[in-house]
Amino acid sequence: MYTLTPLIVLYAIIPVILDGVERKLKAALQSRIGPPVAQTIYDLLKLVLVKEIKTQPTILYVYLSLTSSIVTGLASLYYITLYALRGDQVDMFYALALFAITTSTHTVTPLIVPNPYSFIGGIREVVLGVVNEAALITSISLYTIMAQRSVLKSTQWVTIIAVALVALTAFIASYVASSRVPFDIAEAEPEVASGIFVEFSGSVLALNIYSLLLRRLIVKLLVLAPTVGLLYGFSLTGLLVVLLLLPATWVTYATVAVILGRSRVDVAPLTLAKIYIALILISITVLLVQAYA
Amino acid sequence: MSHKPLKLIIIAGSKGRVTVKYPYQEPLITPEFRGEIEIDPAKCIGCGACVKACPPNALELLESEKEVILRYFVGRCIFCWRCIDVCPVNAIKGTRNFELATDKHTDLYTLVVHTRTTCEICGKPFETTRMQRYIAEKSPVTEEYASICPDCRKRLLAETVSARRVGISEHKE
Amino acid sequence: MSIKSSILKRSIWVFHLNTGSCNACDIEILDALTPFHDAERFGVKLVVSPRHADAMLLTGPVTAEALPKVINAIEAMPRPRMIIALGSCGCGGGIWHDTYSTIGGVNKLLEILKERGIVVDAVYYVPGCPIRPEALLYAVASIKGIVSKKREMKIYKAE
Amino acid sequence: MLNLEETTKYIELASKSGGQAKIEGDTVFITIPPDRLVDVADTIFNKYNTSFRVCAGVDERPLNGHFSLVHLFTDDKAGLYVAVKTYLSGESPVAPSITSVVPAADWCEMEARDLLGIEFTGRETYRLVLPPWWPSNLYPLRKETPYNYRPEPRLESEKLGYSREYGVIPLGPYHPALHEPEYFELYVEGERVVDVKYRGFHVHRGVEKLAESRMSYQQVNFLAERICGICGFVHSTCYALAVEKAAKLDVPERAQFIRSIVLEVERIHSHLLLLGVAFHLLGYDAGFMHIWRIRERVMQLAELLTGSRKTYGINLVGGVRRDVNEEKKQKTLEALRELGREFKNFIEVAISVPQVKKRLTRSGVLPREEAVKLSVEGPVARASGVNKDARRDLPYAAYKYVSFKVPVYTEGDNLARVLVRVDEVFESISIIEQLLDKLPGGSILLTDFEIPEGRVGVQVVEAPRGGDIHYVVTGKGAPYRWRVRAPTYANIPALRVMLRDQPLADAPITIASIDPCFSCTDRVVVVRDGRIEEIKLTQLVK
Repeated sequence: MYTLTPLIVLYAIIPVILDGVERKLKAALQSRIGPPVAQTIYDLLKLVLVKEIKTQPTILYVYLSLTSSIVTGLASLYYITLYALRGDQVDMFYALALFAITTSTHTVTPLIVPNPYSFIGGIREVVLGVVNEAALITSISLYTIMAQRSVLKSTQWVTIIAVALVALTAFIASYVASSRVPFDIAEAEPEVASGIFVEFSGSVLALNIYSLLLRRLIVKLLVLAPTVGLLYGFSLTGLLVVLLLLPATWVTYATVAVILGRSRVDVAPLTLAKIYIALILISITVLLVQAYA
Repeated sequence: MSHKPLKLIIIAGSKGRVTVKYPYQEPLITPEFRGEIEIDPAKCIGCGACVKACPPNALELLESEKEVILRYFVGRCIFCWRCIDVCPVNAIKGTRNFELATDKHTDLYTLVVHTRTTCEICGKPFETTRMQRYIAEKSPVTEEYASICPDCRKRLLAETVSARRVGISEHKE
Repeated sequence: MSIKSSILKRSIWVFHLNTGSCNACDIEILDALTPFHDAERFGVKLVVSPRHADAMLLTGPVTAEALPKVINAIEAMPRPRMIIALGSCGCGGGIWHDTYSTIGGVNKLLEILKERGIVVDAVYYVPGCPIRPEALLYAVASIKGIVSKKREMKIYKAE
Repeated sequence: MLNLEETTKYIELASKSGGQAKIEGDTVFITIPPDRLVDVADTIFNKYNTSFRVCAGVDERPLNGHFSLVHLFTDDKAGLYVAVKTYLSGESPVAPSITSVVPAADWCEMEARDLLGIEFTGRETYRLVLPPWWPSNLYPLRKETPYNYRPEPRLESEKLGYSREYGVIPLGPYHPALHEPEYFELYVEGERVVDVKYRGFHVHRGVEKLAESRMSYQQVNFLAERICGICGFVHSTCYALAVEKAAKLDVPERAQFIRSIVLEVERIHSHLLLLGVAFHLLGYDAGFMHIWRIRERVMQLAELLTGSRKTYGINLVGGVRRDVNEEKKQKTLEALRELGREFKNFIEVAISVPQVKKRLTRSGVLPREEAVKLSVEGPVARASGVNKDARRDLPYAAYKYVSFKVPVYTEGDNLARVLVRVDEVFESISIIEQLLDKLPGGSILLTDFEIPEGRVGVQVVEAPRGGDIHYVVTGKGAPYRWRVRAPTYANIPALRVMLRDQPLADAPITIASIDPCFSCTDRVVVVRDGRIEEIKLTQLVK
């Protein structure tokens, strides 16, 4: 019904620019000037231009997995947009499925590389990912289902609570999935030298960084779309509202990342798991109570 | 989980951006700073006092038949300014210049080329011309010895002594 | 080509390679990143793997013990690679330029690299003991062509 | 200052064990035959509860045809230095090892073995010093070896050893957590460290030999300063004080005050530096940036007082080169006030960050008894409940004129080590204010004095990382022997205890928490398994 190709191109550029904004904000919070907003673009272009060192025999697979991660990412963005426009939850489930592929491909990439640091980083990301992706997908599916029904019309407070809890879970999960401090334990530079990227150079590194940024964009839209849908409704203006809210969300996430320190690899997944299970269980029970009452 | 970490935003806000926009602005540098040294070729007498004092051998005397070269290699200088302390004629003065970055190694050298005098007797290369004049000015007494190299000076002394003893000078002109 | 080089100049990722320096230059490098100097303004980023680096910030006189690791690290850099020799140790071997356990600065290192066929595309010398953070910023600025080179070889004739 | 009954016991000990003792200033020099060394060391270290500092081998063959070995202790309660000297044969020097009674003597004995060729009995000896390819019969510190003789380097770097059952994580030599080339091998089970091997000492620059050969007394000040770029002024002060003690010079009080002031300025900058790095390692980069923003004020202050941001270069034997005038004094006080306020504000915020707090507490614990056994130094010791500080125990420069607290914590974890440093920053600020307040008049530099040959000076200076000790034997125009032992030298062995059974993620912060200063430590190169080759001595003559 709508032609979304220009929008996809926009999606491809947004994360790089917003990352520039994030770095600027970070600098401001550290009371310095910081790089120009376009710095991330320069970095990526530079990485593409330098001669990359093909040390790894597995480099081809790295290319493949990263490319597929990016492609699926863009595809899932397409479906999120459709969802934001039409409110058809099937689109959302497509988006989630595609995003799962994006994450998993991006996550296994470091495991392909025979390097101790990449391996540690990879394993860490898997451990955290298993916990978090589960929570993310469950909570967002629930969230979508609720957003589908116009629950806010109903005056039952239990429903409101349930929605609120699910929304909270979804937001936490999306924050963690954006792999920022305190949950960037995979890239934890001082702990494993330069984290999972250590062996990559040139365009592979560029691809890796880009797919990470793309993931950051997706996880934000994943929670923004249902929220706006819930509060405002699904329409073209709804989509515009989502796109307007996007920078705000990005900045908020960035600020949180600046004022916190890095969590520890063995602590983070456990605490998260506890929180998630609690929240989701509560909300489900609340829903059931409401259903049978 | 306390609210304290959020105070960071207040601190950052109150501080603002402290960055000094060097090179577009003046750098954060005090008048005390010890930077590159400047050798005044008009004053330097090539005595080598600074060379003896220099801890990293950034100052070196290169001697050849005709000339003595005082070489300052800023790439090895540790900016201690000991040379300034010891220079007998205050030919070296300190600056606050630290903008020395270059892509050519040779840019880091400063050479002061001194001509040498030769010993009046044996004709061996000897102290720098400047040095000779400096000594002459400082102690006019040694005028006639100032242009004679140490070994010749020794020989002369020995001969004059023996001449006094024996009565005949073996020193033939 | 000119476009390429201009893009390369816009983002300079540096790897900090301490080859046995006394730490003074090393902490001044970190200092150059901190709020008062903020090298990130020029697109400088301190990376922690030589694979990511465009320039090598080489401090220290290159001790015999560190030499093999130093060579490996430089070999791991993607082309075009640049070495920025920092401080009096990096540029000229410093106060220990002729001791038994150092090789005496970047020039000797470059010879060894040449022997082993490892190409270095550009070398920069930044004197100072230690370098001021501003001296590093000045070097970066002159690499980007913001400021012009001031120091050149001086030969005076004193009669 | 030193009471007689304290010294008498050492004199008796010397005479009991067939040697003699003499007292010069605050130092007791004991000379004993080698065969009595072990039990004398045992009595001094374990019975008199002194702290072992370092041992130094000296090549005295040009003087008396012997090698000599000096073990340095300090009796912190009595404020005494104790130097136990034994003469060894000039041809084939062999000394009994005291590691059985003083474990901390391990490294310095191996250092003497490799740099001077002194063999040790009663312990397992290994090639400790110099790279693997270094010729076995080339001893750099022997007088006949030229300081600038360079054997052709072989380009090989070795692994420490492999482990079947555990994964090996190399940490370094170039690693974001270490800003110096050092190599740790962490043996891990999953994310848990089960063992650590340390392979450091890439920063050996031949400092001691250089001082004995190419340099003159005043030049060595600048060399000493460049042993370490972070605590360099400590080294130059320590060297200058040692020489002055040996030559019995009385340095102007004003100079001593200025030295103390600059030492404290250096301590503040060093502690802030470490705190910043620690926060960075905990992923709290805002902490790093703001701490270093605050630190920048100290750097400018240092430049104002000395003329350089680091490696101040104002120390000379006999005094200092830069004076403090009224204007500088006011600026300093004003800067310190500002600094104290900002630091107080920010450190509260930083410590309150949940992750920072959580990861510092109960990680990298060093129990008190271990700390005593390994005789660790400085904040590491004080965080483990060992109450020692050379500024108070062996007062030097102008510290006897000021009053200050020595913060001691008992937890022995990373948080304790951080907090000790936080407290010391405030103490240093107050010390500087006191010193500036009491600053006496007069000259700042002693001119025209001479330094007699063959005298010995020992001096301890409390560096930001702990006790730094210099041992100087005066010579002709330059030190005959100059031995430096930096605090990190004593602290690194403690890492093994701290890291074991820790999560891998905590390894960097734990390593950083001893504030390692490798360039101080690495005047020598440690090699566990070195392939050793012979060379003809004729090759030396060049």
